[in-house]
Amino acid sequence: MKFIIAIIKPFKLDEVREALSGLGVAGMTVSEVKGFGRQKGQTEIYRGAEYTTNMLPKVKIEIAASDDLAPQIVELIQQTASTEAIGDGKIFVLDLASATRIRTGETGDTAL
Amino acid sequence: MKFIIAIIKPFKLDEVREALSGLGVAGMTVSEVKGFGRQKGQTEIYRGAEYTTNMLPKVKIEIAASDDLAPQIVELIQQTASTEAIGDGKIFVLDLASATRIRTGETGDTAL
Amino acid sequence: MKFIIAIIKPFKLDEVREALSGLGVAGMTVSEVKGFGRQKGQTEIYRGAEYTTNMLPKVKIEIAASDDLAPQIVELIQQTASTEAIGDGKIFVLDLASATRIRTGETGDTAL
Amino acid sequence: MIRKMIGGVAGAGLALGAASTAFAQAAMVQAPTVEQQATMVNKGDTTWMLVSSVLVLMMSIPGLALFYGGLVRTKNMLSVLMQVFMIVSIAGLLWATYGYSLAFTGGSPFIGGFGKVLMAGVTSGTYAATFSNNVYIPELSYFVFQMTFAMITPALFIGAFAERIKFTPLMVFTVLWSTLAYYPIAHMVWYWAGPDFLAGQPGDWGYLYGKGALDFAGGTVVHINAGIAGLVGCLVIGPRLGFGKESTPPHSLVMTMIGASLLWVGWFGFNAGSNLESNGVAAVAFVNTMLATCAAAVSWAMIEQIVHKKPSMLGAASGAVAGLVAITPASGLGAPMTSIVLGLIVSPVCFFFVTTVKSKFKYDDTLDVFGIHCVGGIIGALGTAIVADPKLGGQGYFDYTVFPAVAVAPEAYSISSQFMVQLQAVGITLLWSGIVTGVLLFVLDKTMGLRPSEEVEREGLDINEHGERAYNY
Amino acid sequence: MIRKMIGGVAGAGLALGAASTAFAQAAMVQAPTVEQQATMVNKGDTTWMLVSSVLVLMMSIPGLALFYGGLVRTKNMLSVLMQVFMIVSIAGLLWATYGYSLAFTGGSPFIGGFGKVLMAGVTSGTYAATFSNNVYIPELSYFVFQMTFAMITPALFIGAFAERIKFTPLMVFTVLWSTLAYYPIAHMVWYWAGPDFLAGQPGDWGYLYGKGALDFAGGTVVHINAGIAGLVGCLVIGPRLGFGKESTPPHSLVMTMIGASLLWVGWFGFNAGSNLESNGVAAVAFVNTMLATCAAAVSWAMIEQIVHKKPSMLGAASGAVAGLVAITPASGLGAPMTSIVLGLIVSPVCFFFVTTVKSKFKYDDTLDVFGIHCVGGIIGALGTAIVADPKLGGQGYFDYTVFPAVAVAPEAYSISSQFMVQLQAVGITLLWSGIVTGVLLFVLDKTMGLRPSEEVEREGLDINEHGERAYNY
Amino acid sequence: MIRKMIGGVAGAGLALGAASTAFAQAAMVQAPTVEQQATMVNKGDTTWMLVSSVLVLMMSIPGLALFYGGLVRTKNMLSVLMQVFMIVSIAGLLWATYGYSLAFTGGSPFIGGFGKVLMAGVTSGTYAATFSNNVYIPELSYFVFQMTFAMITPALFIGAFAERIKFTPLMVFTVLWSTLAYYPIAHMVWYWAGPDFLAGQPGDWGYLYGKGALDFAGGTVVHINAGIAGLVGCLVIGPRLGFGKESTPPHSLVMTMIGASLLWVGWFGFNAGSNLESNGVAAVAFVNTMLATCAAAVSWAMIEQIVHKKPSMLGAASGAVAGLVAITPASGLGAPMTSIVLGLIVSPVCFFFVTTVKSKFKYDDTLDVFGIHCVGGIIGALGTAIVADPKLGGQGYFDYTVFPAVAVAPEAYSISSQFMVQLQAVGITLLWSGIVTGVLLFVLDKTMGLRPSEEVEREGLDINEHGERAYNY
Ligand SMILES: Nc1ncnc2c1ncn2[C@@H]1O[C@H](COP(=O)(O)OP(=O)(O)O)[C@@H](O)[C@H]1O
Ligand SMILES: Nc1ncnc2c1ncn2[C@@H]1O[C@H](COP(=O)(O)OP(=O)(O)O)[C@@H](O)[C@H]1O
Ligand SMILES: Nc1ncnc2c1ncn2[C@@H]1O[C@H](COP(=O)(O)OP(=O)(O)O)[C@@H](O)[C@H]1O
Repeated sequence: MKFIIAIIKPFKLDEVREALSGLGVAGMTVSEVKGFGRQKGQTEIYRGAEYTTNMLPKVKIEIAASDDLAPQIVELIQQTASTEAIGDGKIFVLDLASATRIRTGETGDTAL
Repeated sequence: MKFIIAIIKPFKLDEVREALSGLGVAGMTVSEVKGFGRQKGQTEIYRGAEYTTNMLPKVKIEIAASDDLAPQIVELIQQTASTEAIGDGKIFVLDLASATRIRTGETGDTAL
Repeated sequence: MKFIIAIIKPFKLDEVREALSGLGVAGMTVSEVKGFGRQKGQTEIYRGAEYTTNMLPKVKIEIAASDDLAPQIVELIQQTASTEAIGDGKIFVLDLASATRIRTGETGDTAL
Repeated sequence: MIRKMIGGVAGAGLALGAASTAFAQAAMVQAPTVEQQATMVNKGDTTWMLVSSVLVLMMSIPGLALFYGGLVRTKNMLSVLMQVFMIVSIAGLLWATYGYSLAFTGGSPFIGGFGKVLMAGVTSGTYAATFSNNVYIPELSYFVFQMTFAMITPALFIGAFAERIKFTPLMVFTVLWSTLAYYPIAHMVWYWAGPDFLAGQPGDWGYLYGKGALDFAGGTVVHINAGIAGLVGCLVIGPRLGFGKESTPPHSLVMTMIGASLLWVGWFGFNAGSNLESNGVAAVAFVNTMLATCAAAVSWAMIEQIVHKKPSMLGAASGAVAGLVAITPASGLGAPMTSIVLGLIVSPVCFFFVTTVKSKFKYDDTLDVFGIHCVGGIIGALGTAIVADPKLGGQGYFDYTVFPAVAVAPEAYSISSQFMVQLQAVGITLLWSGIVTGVLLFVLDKTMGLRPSEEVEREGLDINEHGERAYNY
Repeated sequence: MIRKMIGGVAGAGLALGAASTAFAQAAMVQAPTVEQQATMVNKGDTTWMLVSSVLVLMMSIPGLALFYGGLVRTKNMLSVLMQVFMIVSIAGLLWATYGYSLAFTGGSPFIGGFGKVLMAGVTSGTYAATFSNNVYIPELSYFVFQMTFAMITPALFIGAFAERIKFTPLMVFTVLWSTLAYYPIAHMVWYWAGPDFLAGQPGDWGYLYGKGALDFAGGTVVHINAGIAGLVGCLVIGPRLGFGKESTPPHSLVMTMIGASLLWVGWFGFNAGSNLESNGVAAVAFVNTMLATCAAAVSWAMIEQIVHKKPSMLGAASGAVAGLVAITPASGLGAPMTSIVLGLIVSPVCFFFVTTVKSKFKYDDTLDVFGIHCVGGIIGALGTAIVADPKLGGQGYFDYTVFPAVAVAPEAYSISSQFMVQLQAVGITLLWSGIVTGVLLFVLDKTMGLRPSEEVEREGLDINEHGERAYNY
Repeated sequence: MIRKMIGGVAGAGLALGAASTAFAQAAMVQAPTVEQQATMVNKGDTTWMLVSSVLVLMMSIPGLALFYGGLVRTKNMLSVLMQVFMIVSIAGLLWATYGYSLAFTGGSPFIGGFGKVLMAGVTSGTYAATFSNNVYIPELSYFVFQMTFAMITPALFIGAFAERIKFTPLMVFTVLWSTLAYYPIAHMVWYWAGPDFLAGQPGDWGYLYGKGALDFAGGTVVHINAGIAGLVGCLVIGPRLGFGKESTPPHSLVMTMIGASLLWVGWFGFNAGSNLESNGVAAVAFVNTMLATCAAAVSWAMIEQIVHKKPSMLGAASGAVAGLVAITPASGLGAPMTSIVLGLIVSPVCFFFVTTVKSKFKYDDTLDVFGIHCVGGIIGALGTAIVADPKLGGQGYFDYTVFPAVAVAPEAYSISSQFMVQLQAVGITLLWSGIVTGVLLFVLDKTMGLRPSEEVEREGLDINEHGERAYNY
């Protein structure tokens, strides 16, 4: 099994989620994060004090998936989330040693 | 070492934390996330505009643990966090390559 | 490639980020988390009801890095984020199976 | 709003004189006709009553709603705001329908009549009496001022069982409780024929008014009344899920601070507005309110400094509200310096109730409606007997059964006998409102059900009862 | 602010008499000199006008700003607050520059003259007429009261195209729209020579005033006027990116509730202040405002209960605002019981517009400026014809072309003919303001450009247009 | 609140006449007895003073607290709210204890006496003078109006050293500073015997009043006084940890906007209330306040547009406050059009101070108390000399040493000599308050310690000093 972490632009979330549903991905976990990268942040000015944090709001999606489905998920996210502008984000894939569904105690692919 | 990621229902957090303390788990990191899965979300209606996001508030717990302790932790979380209702969440286990305690620079199991 | 997760004290974030920039780390993803560990939390009292949550605000940094750079990153974070006081946090390193840049579809080290 | 008050330096004639020297020379008119009353209206008073009504409305929305809302958990924030907003609206309509008539027309000493149901005969050309002979205000300004009191009172008790009550039954309860508890108590304490009429109609008054109970702006009618309803309510409804186990810190003390501040700001309408005239006594009520509140905020912060070593914003806000509650019945009757003493005393007592007593008896009075409003109201109601004493600089009371009214002689004022009267008013309010609340909630629980399901309570009332989230950042 | 109003029990003489019996005996003065007017001022009225101005300012900042701001997404919160804040400031300066002169001096029936440009001749020693013969208020208090109306009206329409307009063109539009739409309509509906002067100067009035249109506090001038501008604006500017696809829940209903509450609180200055005098009719306007609002909040909640099974905080707040809008033109003219009916009716109609009609025609009126302000304003303006009928307890109107003014005889009041007049006023306002808005925005779009780039809209106006974030928790 | 003011068209007699023609015929009374004063009270004035006091309280809580609180970081939010809330409470109690006596009784030109300590002799039957001969208000309404000024002034300076001061020493400083800086300056600028008494008691006035300094509503007494205390305070206490290195964006500009709006709304009580009477001059002060504020908000936004290309909400709010500060001393003295000019000028100057000057000298005036309140106050105080000139439409001043008072002849008014007087008032206030603050804080730092530990400062004052968190979402 794989554990996929995707960092995307916030307004792309709905689109990505729908695309993944189409692929049969039943679940995912989403959180708000701040991204630091090549994309330049906006400058904020408060009474003359300028802050350019370069920390931009992003959304992180975490998906546990079977080894089969994982590559398709990565590809689909890459295609859907891309705007071809800097700051579109990244997809990271890690190996997942085990997965458990809390409700039933099921483990492995069936737990996803 | 293992890196355990558990997604649970928010109101179960205190209970899970206490149970883990009992097991001798000294530390963990918690964050608020939104979960998408089988569990249906509530419908929100604002002046007639209906939103059913199916994004439900969940809590994510991350625990780095020794290989020995990891299975017990998973089991304990599964038992404590279960309400036997849909949406109870998941536990994912990843392999942890290394761990460092920032204060001392210690690494490995003693860093946890 | 490695996936580095560092939990640090919030006020150290700016310093750590600058140090990493110096090392040539081009990107990272940051989120707010609550940490539970040896460090004791402050007691809150609301009309006589005392809460000592021991859940302290921390910042989580996630960095995908090449195998070469990873150890240096870990060391640098450890040095920069340390205040030698309890609660300084941890650095965890996981193996990263793959990385993709959404904008271009590039993968591997060049995607970071 | 109390039986025995008058403005100015030395009595009725002069109070009037202050308004217009033209009157000073004119002969006083006993039981004036409506046409005569029309000439006894001062636009400064009318403005004051309208402004005071605005201020009291601001106390409930957004004041009270925020004060309470900030203290609950995020998931129940809107439920609190909504309960206050709708109680205010419903109680307002009810007041126009029959509330005003039941509270402020004659009838029995215990409840008014139906003469003004649907505001019959209440027009721009009718007038309400004040506490000075031959001073009147437009009746509609009196109607709406009193309306704002009837709107905020039932909104007070929701704090006691916040986070765990169904919306619709609560609205039904509001209607029933207003009818069976608020209107009768308001009638018993505040109804009288007016200073120009009482001499000719002795006995045309509410039961407690007739006994001589002093309640300048609503210590019994508003705070004890709602406070005991809150206590009984939280007992009948039971504690929240996880009460005493899960931690339930206030989700936004910022909102609570805004709410407390607006309560303080608006309360001048409540207290000084209750003088019904804009004169020196209104200023007395204003100053007393200010000083008691300052003192109570300070004394709550100090007791926290002593007990916990940390004075808290919630403590200061709680103290301010406790001070406002305590000074309410005494506001136009006490003196500035005794008001400070009242404020200094009320906070430690309320602190003791919301900490020690509550944790000892383990009732889940979520937002301390009992501990602050009922306990603070009792201290104020009983303290009124003391601070009203003219020998302590208090305003005493007036005998309106003679025309024109005469002030009590300082040496004739007896603290102990006034105290007994106050005790009786407190006791009757506690008993009557407590019983009415208990019976009503018991019946509603058996019929409509008061409590949401466990799952709903856990997920929060906002999303389940109202289909919304307070924040979508 | 309407042509045909008077206070008190039975007419001009008595209304005055209520203020001071000294006057009652004095002979009435037709067309008094400024020196004579100075003796016809009552400080109670002056206080009331100043307080009312404070209240109306509070309606816009922070009231309206929060009501609107809470409903947008976090990234556009400050843009809404800033737009309201700056519109208020700019419209205020404009009012002093030439707005007051164009709206409230004679000239043509359609627009005033330039006599008071830069406030020429408006000093602490000049006076403005009220609706009672021989009752005056300091002109500056009238100036500033009207100013607060001119400040809030253009702030209303921004809700229709919130989250997608550039700041600078919006400010330019505010200036132009105030000049071409607000001042003319205000002049047409509200300008007249005053009760002591009209007999001697028949025809010195605004076009719609002369027709007999009734608009006590701004149903046409404020709400329909701004509401139609909003609709036209959102059509010209087009829907937000992702409209109908992305979900855009309100980022903070707490702010919206605070805003709605402060609107309610401040609206008493708007409506009862429009009486210009602090008397029984001001109290009528006050009570009508209170009751219509309560009724509309309740009826919106009830229709949600029926349709969605969940009454919502946003619904209650929307209902309250709809009720406030609807009662505005009728506030000093209707009776309490008919005001309740008006309130009960307006919410279902507005609900129908913001849900069914909007989703059917798919215009992106972001914050329902049309659905609530324009539709509610129309209902109020037309309903005024009915509720003003003295036979239904309404206040009727006064004939000021005779001196002193005389009240319409109840049997002479015709609902149907008044209704036709109201319809005409509504129609002219819709047409004129709609066309002006459309033309202005079209030109501005072609010249300065109205819409920010897609990227800016996506990232939010706060950071891009103002260089700030609303929250940095 | 200034030595030389009068209402109405042409002077004392007429101002009175406006209130009631009955008086116009009556002979004027020099040095009236209390009984006579009781007949010289107008309820419209009393209402106005009570309402104004409510408005000024709302300026501090929640207004100022939110304006400041929104600008700090989340972890220090409650500390700011708590500091304001408790300073208000403590300063209120102090005022009743001896503040009022020290400020507003005779004695020396530099400080008052102890005659009214513990409010001795201040009752519902005593009266305070206004700026018109033979017009009085209840003394308690004057007492409480002035009290709200004494409550907000020390709350102003906390912004300069926010986020890094211990709570208890700050409270001690509040008591000492009020005693040694606020009461003397208030006495020097505002104390005088009253218009009916001055002719008989020449010289019974405060030092700066006697010099002829004009400060209508507190430019020197409130803003310069608190502003310089802020600057000295932030220098003594030193910059925050990480100042200039860590970014410290405002945690909630929404709260700041609410606060700024409520400051604006409440400031009408502050400025127009300072007229002490509800007449045409109160309306002048009201209009001047409105227009200067609009102008300053616009000019701050414009300078940001020029310098940064982005007008910001914080800028608009800062401008509005700067405008309010600047118009304060001039509010009842200037004319509408010159007020606009004053507003347009103050923002660029303050902008220059909070950006260029502050970053050049690197003092950590956290919330720009110096840059806005002190600098804005100085501009206002000096500008008053110009705008008060009757030749520019200003109100001039009155000579109260004759009875009845006479207005200065326009040609007798000299801007330059008035300017020198103003300069002197500004200089004395800067020096005296600056020195008092420096000495007090130095001593307190050596004894109690002013600054929390590094760790506490880092974690935030909320949790460490008050045991609470502002938000638990
Ligand atoms: N090495 C990295 N490790 C973790 N997250 C990263 C890394 N590099 C970039 N990110 C995340 O991806 C986001 C986009 O990266 P950025 O360099 O701005 O653009 P792009 O993905 O188009 O190259 C960043 O905001 C950050 O959240
Ligand atoms: N494949 C997945 N990857 C990551 N998180 C998941 C996945 N499936 C479910 N989750 C998380 O687990 C939560 C519960 O899942 P859900 O399908 O609703 O119920 P259950 O766990 O009872 O099957 C989801 O809200 C989501 O946060
Ligand atoms: N086993 C663990 N797994 C995940 N996070 C941990 C673990 N132990 C500690 N942490 C995180 O590290 C933070 C610091 O740990 P703590 O024990 O307080 O101090 P120290 O790192 O100095 O030993 C905690 O607040 C928590 O966020």
